[in-house]
Amino acid sequence: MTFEKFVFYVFAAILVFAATMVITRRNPVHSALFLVLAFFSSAGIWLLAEAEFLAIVLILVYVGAVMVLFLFVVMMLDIDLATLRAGFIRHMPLALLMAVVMAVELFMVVGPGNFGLDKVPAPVAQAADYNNTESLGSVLYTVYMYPFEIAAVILLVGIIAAIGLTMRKRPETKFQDPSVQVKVKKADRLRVVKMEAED
Amino acid sequence: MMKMLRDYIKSLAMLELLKGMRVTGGYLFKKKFTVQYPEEKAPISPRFRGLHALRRYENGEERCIACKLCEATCPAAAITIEVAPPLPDGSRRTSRYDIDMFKCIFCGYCQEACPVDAIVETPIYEYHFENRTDAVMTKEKLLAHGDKHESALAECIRADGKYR
Amino acid sequence: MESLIALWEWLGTNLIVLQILIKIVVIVAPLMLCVAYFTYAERKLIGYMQVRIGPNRVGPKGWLQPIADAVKLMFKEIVIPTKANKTLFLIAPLLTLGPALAAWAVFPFSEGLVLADLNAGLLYILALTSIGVYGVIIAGWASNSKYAFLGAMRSAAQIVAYEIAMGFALVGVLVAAGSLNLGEIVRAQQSDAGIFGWFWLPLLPLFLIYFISGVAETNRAPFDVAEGESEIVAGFHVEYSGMPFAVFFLGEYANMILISALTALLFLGGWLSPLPASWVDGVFLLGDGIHWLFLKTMFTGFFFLWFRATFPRYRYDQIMRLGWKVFIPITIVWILVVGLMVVYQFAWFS
Amino acid sequence: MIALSDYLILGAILFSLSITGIFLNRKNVIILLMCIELMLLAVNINFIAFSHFLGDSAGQVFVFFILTVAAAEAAIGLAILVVLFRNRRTINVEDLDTLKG
Amino acid sequence: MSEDQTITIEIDGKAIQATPGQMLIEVTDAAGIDIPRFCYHKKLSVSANCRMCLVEVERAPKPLPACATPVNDGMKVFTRSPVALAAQKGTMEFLLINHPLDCPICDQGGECELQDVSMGYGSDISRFVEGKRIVKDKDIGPLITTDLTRCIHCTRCVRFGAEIAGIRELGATGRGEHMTIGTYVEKSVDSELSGNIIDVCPVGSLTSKPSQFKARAWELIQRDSIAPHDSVGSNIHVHVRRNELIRVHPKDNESVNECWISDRDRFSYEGVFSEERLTTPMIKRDGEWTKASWDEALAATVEGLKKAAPDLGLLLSPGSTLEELYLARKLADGLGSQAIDSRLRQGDFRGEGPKLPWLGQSIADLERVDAALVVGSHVRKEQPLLAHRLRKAALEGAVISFLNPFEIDLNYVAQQQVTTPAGMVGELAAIAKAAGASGAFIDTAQVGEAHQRIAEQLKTAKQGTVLLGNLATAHPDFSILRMLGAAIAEVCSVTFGFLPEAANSVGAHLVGAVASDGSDARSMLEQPKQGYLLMGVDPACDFWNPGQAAKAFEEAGFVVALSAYRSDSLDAAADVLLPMGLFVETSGSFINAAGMLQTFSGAITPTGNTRPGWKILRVLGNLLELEGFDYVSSDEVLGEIRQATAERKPDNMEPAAAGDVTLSVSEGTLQRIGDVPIYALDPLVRHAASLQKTHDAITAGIYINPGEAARQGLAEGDEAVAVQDGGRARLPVIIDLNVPDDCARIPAALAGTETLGAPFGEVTLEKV
Repeated sequence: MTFEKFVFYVFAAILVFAATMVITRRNPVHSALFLVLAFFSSAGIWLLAEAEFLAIVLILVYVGAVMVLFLFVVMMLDIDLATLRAGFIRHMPLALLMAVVMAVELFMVVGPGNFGLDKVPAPVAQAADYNNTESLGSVLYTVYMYPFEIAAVILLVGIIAAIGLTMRKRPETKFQDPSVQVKVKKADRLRVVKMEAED
Repeated sequence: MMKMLRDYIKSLAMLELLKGMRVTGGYLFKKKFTVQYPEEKAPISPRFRGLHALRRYENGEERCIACKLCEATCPAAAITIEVAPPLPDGSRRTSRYDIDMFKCIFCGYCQEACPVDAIVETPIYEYHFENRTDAVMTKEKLLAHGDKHESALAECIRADGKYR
Repeated sequence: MESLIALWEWLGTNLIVLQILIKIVVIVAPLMLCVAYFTYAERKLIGYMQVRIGPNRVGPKGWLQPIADAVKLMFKEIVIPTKANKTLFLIAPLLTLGPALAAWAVFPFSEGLVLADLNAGLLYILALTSIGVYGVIIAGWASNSKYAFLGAMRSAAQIVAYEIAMGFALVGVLVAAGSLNLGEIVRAQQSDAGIFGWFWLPLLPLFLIYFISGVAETNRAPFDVAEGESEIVAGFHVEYSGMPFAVFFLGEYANMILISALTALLFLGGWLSPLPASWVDGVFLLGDGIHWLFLKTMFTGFFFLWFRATFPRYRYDQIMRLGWKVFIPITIVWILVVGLMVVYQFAWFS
Repeated sequence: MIALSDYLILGAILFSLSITGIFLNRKNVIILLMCIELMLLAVNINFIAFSHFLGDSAGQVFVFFILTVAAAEAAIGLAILVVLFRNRRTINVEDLDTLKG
Repeated sequence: MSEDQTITIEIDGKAIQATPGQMLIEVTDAAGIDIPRFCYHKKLSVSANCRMCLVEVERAPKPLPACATPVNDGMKVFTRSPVALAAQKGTMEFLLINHPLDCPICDQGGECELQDVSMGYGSDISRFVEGKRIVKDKDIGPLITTDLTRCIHCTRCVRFGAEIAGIRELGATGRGEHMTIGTYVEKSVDSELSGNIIDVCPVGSLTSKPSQFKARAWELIQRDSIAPHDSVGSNIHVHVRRNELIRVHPKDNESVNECWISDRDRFSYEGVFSEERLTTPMIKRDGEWTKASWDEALAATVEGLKKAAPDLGLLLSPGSTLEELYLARKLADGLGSQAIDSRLRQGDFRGEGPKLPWLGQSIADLERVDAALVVGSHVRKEQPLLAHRLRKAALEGAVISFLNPFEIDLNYVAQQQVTTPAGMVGELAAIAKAAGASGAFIDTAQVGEAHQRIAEQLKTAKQGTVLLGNLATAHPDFSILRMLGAAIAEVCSVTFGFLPEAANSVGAHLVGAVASDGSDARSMLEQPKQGYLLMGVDPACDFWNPGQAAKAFEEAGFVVALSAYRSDSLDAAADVLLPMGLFVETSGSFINAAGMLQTFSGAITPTGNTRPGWKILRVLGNLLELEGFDYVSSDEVLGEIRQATAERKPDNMEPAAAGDVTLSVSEGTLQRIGDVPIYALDPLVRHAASLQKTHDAITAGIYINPGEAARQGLAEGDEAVAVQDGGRARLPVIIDLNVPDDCARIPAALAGTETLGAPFGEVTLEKV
């Protein structure tokens, strides 16, 4: 076994373990944290597949932003865990059956029989000056220009939708405008009046 | 309009913040006047209100007559006094005189109220406890402080005497 | 000397792991020392700004104070609250320190002096700094304390918000430099204009925003609502004591040094000499070198302390407003400006 | 050397696990969302693997888009969840059987 | 003076109505104008010797003392004019000349009239540099501390002694600076009202000895209560500091105690903190007393009571609260027993007796009588404040006659008929005959001159009264005395009344804590019951016949005692002891002699593990699973009592049918007079240490007159053994001129007399 393959198996094992924990942990916070672990290990696997840019973006976007949001929501909501867990055991056999059937079917399709090394040879390693980011960028801004623009629009729509959904207008709340506060000068608030002293 | 623009540019330029930083930056180079405490000590007033003490007369008799004026005047209710049964000579003394140092706010009212100058606040401010119960100054401890610091106390009283 | 170089090369060919480890130690050990003395510098400087003299008891002029603090913290009892999530409680400090140290892997200290010359170095750093928030969130949640949790929530929202501004500021840098490689970015600032050729001038708004966002990102004053002593005691690390607390501390200061060093690298020309290259070429210490980077880092780090000594804590809604409504629009506008400058080959980009 | 099938099998296992997760945690919207993320991850692994083995960057471009869309999806999903919880005090899927908000 | 005539005077510019003859200070006090004073006291005569109340009166050449200046129509008075203020300030300065600066160690400090007034009228520096006067303190007994250096010679205490207490015990000797207050020769102040001079004294010269140095005035929390001893029901203020009773003060109530209280009410609080307090429930197991928890003790009680019921006797102290007595009655009903009584010291239960015996009039009415016949009462020592009312009447000219088995000390002129206990019936019958009544005993009586005179006075009285006291109640022929008294009252058409013994004797009748079917206190002990419940009593002292009581309890299967104290006799008698709170530790009500219901609440939390009596009885009721014991507060109990007894009014009417009317005391032999001394009335006062050191706290002894002593061959200082009903007690012999021949006064309720029998009866003395 080569070093590369060893690393792959280690990452794969961690990934599968983390994914199992995600679906079985009682506490959603733990689930979310294990999902983070899953993203990390798949980022490692992506690195092995020479997709450096995407691996880092996966961490940046998923771990750094999306999962933080998940954790935020999970921690903030006062969720009744007991009722949500109800039926976990009851659904177990069916779920396992489904999973096994699915896995077996997929194995049959994607197994070494169809996609083994002998069928699909390992690619040649990229040249030393190959820049994954650069190559991806050049494709993205030429061939996939329109999809890229659409993705940007989708993100924008996502932002607006998320804000629109969660924004609560509270017309009755009082607040100060800090920018106005900052602009205030002494002369605006204090008037020094000179006057004759009275007896 | 112009004012708005001017304000906007001003706030972008963070002039106010820079002013603040100038102040602190300026103090970076000012002369420091820190007192190196255990070696150097700041002078204290003869009216300094530190650790409490109960004084005695020169013949060794306790001054405190258990009049409870200090207890009554104490704004923090830190003082607890119990009066002993009348002594054979008819005099009145405490059987218990506790100051709870956790409650005490060192206002000095007890000292003010005392008609016989028995309870005083000494200029002693360096003391410690190792035990929560030690924070309650009992009569024995207070008298011991008084005996120990009588000379310092006498000096304070002498120095402050003409203003009393 | 030559035998040492020979040994190094031998290690590189035969025991690469050991070589990497040695490299890591060579980076981390001085870094830890820097962290220790950064705390000392902070106490001393803030003391001076408040017209007092700061620590002066341990060792001559208090020089051994950080060591004493470290020893003290090491021997303190580690208190784990009942009902706290023990594993996460102990992992959390490591999650703050880890990314702060790992980021140095792609950091070029001088020409060619870098542990891993990654093409997407800037992206890597961005990814790692975004992970730092996990330490805070997990610490706050695992403590099972409402103060800690409130602190963590504040800090998480704050970090996520400022990360965007920070990321946009970096986009400006990489547009200007045309590379994600940190070494390339420094080299892009090399010109005959010396100090005026660096990116801080054309990217002045981005420079300021990056640095201020960095202050916010590290939860330093005046953005330290995550700790907010006056309202939520000590924020996410209320329940921490002893060594885990020390690790949080290390993480915070390592992050500050990292942000300072990155600012120096991205906007202040990294290891480049501030004098025009043609003047100082070959002159002892005036030419490019790691010492310039060190001085620049110290300079930017000084601002962290100066800010803390000067500004009162921001109110939370003001922080959010600043991040979302001021910094992000400005960065977006300035990215456009930088783009135009680059396209039309304006002054610095010719 | 790592074979393409290794990546694909890993993706398949991950996919099966996320299906199982959806079955097991059918009441908890948050875990359902996480399972969907996991599912997308499995798909992304496949894309990356194919892209790597076939030497075509189109797979990576797809992953890029999936990441984008998934991030937007997660944001909106969580926003809905928060609104839901705010109005109904529950995130139990079974309680969401009325049309009234 | 004619009440309807009013004049108008002007004080400080305000027109004020006044009655001619009023003193200026009375008018200003009524109008709320403050004039400083020391010697003036509304209950005492005017002496005008402190000069503090000087005010300016128009057209008067000098300032006049407001306390001694009668009002005149149209007079103009200025209390705050410069002249008046200068006069007051000058007086103050003179008063302070010799007053020591010892406020910090003075018990009066903080509530001192001199302090208060000097704050308002004193000057801040003293011009007096000469030596101050010092007066040696005098020891005037265990109740009052003197510090005569502080005295400002207001003579309030002197006037109190002369006018209120009726004994000139204190006086002023010397003149000018050498004037001192004191007893003329070194002796103690022994009046039973002596404590009031502490209140009367405006400075700290006379202060309470038991509470000396205990607390400062500002530390005390004042709570209202009712005195628990005699049937006056004096209103008192209980002063508490940190859950400790410091002192008791009178609370003004003109219709009850005016502004005085007796020493017994004032100093008995000391008994609350006696060493002998029972603080935890006790159970006797195999003759050994062991401490028990409340649960255990109550379980043992319930078991014992269930076993004994319904042959159960409840003997309750008449000093218990109304609520306690009512609950006890309810408990007895629930357990099917009718044997309940609180007339523990009554000697004779023949005849039905009045429904609800009481004083027959209001307490204030007593001072308005112009003739009174008091039968069998050492009234000064039994009801000091009622005696004070009678004295007031006597000083106004009323003729008060007494019929007693021994001559009593009186502080006014009165007629005293002294006879042997057996002779009392005959004497009373003679008075009845003289008054014109007829019936058994009366017709055969020998009427003498004195009887004629007494009868005449009663008959001619505009407002007269016949009162029966404790000695009469304890008399073995009480029913005959009662019948005779009622007959006299009827023919003379005067009020007939009783001087009830204890704080709640009237209340006990009201709530039915007295037996109605013959199983009274005396028969309950003569025919022992299976079980007894005792409340607030000490078997040695609180029963008519302690010897018999001890025997009865010994024979009983189960005795539970609710008691505040432990005592040897209680230890011997009881099987379970339940600690009960005293009057300051419980809430409750008393009905006084005049039928006035007064409620009080607890002043301190019960000592140790004790519980208020009503709570103990309530829990007992619950544990015995009886109906209607679910009270939350004593107010609820009181409400129920009010509802149940709304119809009942005090009633002294003697039922027509007289019962057995044979004399049970025979003449001729040596007879015992077993009065209850003032400080032996109830357990609380018996444990009040300072009172027990007073002159009135007599020790057990055989008090006989010299002639009788000679006949018995005894002399003062000898010891003799008194033998009564087989009980023997070795006691010292004390010569007492007040005791008639053929009688030996051996006071009851004192340690050493518990082996003897009833307070009246044959006794033989054996010389040791």
